[in-house]
Amino acid sequence: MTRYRVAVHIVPRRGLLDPQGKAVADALHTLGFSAVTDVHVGRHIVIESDAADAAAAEASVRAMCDKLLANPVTEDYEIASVRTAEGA
Amino acid sequence: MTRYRVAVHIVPRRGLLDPQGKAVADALHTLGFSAVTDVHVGRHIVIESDAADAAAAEASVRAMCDKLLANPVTEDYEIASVRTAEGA
Amino acid sequence: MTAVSRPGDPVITPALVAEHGLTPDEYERLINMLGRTPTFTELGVVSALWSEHCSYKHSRPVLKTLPTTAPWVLQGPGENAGVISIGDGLAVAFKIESHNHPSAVEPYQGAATGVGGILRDVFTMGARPIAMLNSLRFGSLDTPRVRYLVGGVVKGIGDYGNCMGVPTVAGDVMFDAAYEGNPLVNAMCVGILREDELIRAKAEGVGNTIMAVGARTGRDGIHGASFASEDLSHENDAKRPRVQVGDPFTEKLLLEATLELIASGDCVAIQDMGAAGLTSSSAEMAERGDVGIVIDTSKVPARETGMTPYEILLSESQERMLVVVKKGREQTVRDILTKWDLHAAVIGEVIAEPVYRVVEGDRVVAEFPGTRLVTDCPQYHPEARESEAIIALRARDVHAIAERPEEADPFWTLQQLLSSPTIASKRWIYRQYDSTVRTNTVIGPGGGDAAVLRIRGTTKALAVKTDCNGRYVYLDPRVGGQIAVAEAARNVACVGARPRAVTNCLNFGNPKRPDIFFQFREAVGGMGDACRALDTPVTGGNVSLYNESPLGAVYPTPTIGMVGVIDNVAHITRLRFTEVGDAIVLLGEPTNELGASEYLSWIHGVVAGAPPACNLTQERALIDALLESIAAGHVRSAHDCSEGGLAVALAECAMADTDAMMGAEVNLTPWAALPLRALLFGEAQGRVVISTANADAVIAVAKRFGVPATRIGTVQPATSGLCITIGTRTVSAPLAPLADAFHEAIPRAMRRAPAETVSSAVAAGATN
Amino acid sequence: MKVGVVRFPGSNCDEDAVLAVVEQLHEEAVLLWHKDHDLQGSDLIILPGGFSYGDYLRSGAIARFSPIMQEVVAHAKRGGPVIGICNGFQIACEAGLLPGALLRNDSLQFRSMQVTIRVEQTNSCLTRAATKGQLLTMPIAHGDGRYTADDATIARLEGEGRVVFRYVDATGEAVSAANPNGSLHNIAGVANDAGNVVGLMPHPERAVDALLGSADGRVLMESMLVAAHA
Ligand SMILES: Nc1ncnc2c1ncn2[C@@H]1O[C@H](COP(=O)(O)OP(=O)(O)O)[C@@H](O)[C@H]1O
Ligand SMILES: [Mg+2]
Repeated sequence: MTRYRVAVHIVPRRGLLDPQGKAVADALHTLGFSAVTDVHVGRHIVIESDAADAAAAEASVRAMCDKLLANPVTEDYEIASVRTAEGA
Repeated sequence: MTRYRVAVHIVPRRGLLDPQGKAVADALHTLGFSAVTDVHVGRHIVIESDAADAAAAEASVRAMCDKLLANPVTEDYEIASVRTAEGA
Repeated sequence: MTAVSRPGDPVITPALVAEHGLTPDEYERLINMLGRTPTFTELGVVSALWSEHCSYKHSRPVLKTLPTTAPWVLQGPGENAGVISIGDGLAVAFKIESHNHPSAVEPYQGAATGVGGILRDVFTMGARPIAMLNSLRFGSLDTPRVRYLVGGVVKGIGDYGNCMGVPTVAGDVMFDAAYEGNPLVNAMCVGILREDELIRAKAEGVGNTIMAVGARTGRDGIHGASFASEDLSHENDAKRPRVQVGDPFTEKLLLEATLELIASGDCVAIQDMGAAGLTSSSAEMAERGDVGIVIDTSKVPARETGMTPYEILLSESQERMLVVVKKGREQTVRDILTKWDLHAAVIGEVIAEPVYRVVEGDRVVAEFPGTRLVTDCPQYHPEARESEAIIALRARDVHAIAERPEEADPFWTLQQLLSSPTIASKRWIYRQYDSTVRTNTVIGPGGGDAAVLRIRGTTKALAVKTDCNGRYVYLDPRVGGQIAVAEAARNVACVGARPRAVTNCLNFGNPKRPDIFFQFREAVGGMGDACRALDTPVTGGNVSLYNESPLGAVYPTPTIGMVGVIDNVAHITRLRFTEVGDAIVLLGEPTNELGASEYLSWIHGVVAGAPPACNLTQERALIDALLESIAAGHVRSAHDCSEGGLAVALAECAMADTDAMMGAEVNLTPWAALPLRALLFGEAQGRVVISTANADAVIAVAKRFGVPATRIGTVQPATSGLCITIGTRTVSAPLAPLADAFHEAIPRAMRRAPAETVSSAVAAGATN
Repeated sequence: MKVGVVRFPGSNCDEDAVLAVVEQLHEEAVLLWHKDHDLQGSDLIILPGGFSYGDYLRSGAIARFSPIMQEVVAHAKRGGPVIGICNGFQIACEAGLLPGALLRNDSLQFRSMQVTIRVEQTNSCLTRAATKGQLLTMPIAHGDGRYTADDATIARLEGEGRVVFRYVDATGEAVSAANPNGSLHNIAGVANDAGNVVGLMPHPERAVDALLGSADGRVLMESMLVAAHA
């Protein structure tokens, strides 16, 4: 078993209203970042987990997303990275 | 000018109590994901912005983080990726 | 002019018509109305307007039987909200609405947007929202899915109301397997306004401008209204993208902007774009004003590119309003909206020609003749027949059910009942709701039988509460409908208020089933009986049908939202005992009734028997007597007997407030002849437990009104616990285990649910 | 005295603060618009509760960039009294007027309830009329109230007596059961080094009328008077 660190991005589904993203975009404009055209705010979840190999680690995190971490009605997720945890 | 999509991770500073991470870890254990050893929950912000080149896009998002997106008292940030936005 | 298809519009086929929820007969009717085949856009418009949610096609004739007038009613049913006068030039606007199906699919957003919608209904009347209530029904807390729903719904209600700065002050919650697949989420809003600032949603004045204000229109929730008019079956999984996301921050801005707009005098009418969005708001405003209307969808500010007229008309994007503005005053409106960082766009005009016309630039995409698009919908008079199974359930002799051995100790039963989630303290829920913002909350959740809000600048206060025991309605719809109103009125009277008017949310199953329509007709009949007897007219409400899951229909649940007025804040009365030595007096009398009780359901798993009888004359007398005693200053506390009966009511008076518990010594010997369980846990109606320093005076007042009144005990220090004597038998128990059962039942159940609830807790955005 | 209450988009305790000052202290109060640069001659500024900008990114994060905040910060630098209540406390922290930050409650739930707080010092502009050790009951209503700062900052606050209020139980003990949100050291309110800026999560403006359950907030409101005249 190796310890893996898997990062997941969970983002509001396209087409649904993203009030957070809108508020941040507006604030950035007010602050003078006028080149900003769009902002989306989601969650970045890092899971440390023991698994036989990277593929198994990723598969188990996908299962976690399906079951718990992402709201299937309003959110999409993607696995951002799978790394061995340093010092593990 | 090119349109870039810059992703930022904003994470609670290590050492601070992370009740969200803990709640997610507990929930995953309850669901039977017993191999999970640690969870951290942060924000994943995607900013679409026009810039002369990737370096400029990144620099401007760093400025946004310093000014607004991350709380220097409790959070750290890192630029996760800088890509040209498709279709832009 | 005639409407033409847009390039790319689907061809109208029988399958497409069916997909839009129109029956062949209804489609015929549409063709006759138009004199031609509809365009795709027209089909969309009609499918929304003729959905049950918008058209009341199955319910309207029954609703017409409800009493709706009284000298104090300023606005009855038919507007965004009902309005009553409370004197001093002030009026109260209030309404309740369901968001059951959206909440079943996505509890957090479903409940949140339900709150947002009902808030808009109230502030579009020109009223400042001052209180929110919520009436919730879930399946058993033993199921993970139910715990997930509870967590999400409560958080959704809290986050929206909290952000709006409107206190959530009262509600009611019941748990029963009947709601397993189809929870009920009803939200009520109460607002206050000056009578002369009342504004209605009636498009008037040919040439006036129609503007869309608030948030932009996106593709969310398209066809939500027809969605609300279907059974919740597995197929709904495919309909998930219909969920809408609420933005309470934008709504807060919209609230402030709207009230400023109304004060400016530049707008004629305002309506929320709620169910069926722009379609229903514009059609309803045109109809009320008996005028024509033209709308250009290309001018509606869109959140996404390439939206079709069909999508724009049917989108249920939240936090939007339709405003009719006096011609020439458009800029004032824009200025006010801009001040609040919101959009306002001219999208149409009030016209003389009696027609409902939608254009996209130069092209007419929908055109309906006449101004009665909404009421010219089909009307149905479905068959009504009571189910044989329910007749049999009602007839069952529940007294024959043997006691469980543990019941030899009545405190065992009492403790069990106090830990039934339906009876247990709802603090786990309401401590997530800001109940004190706006600094008017005199009694918040848990402190009294109803919530009480003072009215600044007067000596008055308002009392508000929601109620409905669906199990009663299930077993006897007429009596159940009566009791729902009577209990809400009693609760409001217990805090010292004269019940004044009712809003209602009728949550039923599929009306095309004769047994369901029977429930509907009878329950509404019962409500009407009670509203007449108690002088509390119905000023509005909402019908939510098709509350069914593969497991069957929910209990018929006609939720009542009651509003009462307290003339003097000095009369405000709480439920807990306060002074050692006070007499405990029971108004009303125990009976030998056990049917439909929480006792049978929770202790024996039985839902059967006839619900307790409801004598409306007695209920009226009880309220009158109680209010007179309160006004005379005789009453220190008042609490009605509802689920769990007299024993539960007494226990609640003793330990509902953990910071100030009081003991009680009670003697029920006068009713020693009754079976013990009926005496303690039977749910006989028309009863209130009060504490008083002047029992003789209270009893004298009661006698004058013909209300039975008996001194049944004395308030004791907390250390004495609860002690009940019946004839020669005395049982007693310390308060701590009772309090633990009552206060910890729901937290304990929810603690078993980290997995299911955590994602909503972690996910939600604004939380402050 | 003239009290200025800032109205940010999403503020919702702004009117409550004005009414508390006007009805209970019989002093003048004005709403200050976030887009303005004008404090309208206010002697004391209240940053009220609510959800400024929806609190969508972090509570208080966006509000601190409002034009009016430049003036509020300048007023504070001049020694003028500033009170941040609930969302106002969060804004004051984000704006650097106060140290630390307010994070999600440890329960991950919004908490609306009465709490008891203990007055820890009487040098601040919000506690001059109170007595040290005094117990006050008032409502809280927040989701992000967990006061957090690094160890050095906490040590400095404690050492310099800048912890103004602590959550305590009915007997006055700062036990963890009395802590509604997981704040370090049960901290409910802190002051800046000069004592002219105070932030707290509980709502004194909701506790000025016994009819509503507590008038314990009055002593804090009265302290504001003293401070404004000083
Ligand atoms: N969903 C809710 N939201 C807010 N308050 C609630 C809710 N459910 C119940 N309460 C409050 O809890 C208390 C008890 O409610 P309930 O059991 O319905 O009382 P009763 O049996 O007297 O009608 C009341 O103060 C009520 O307003
Ligand atoms: Mg009651």
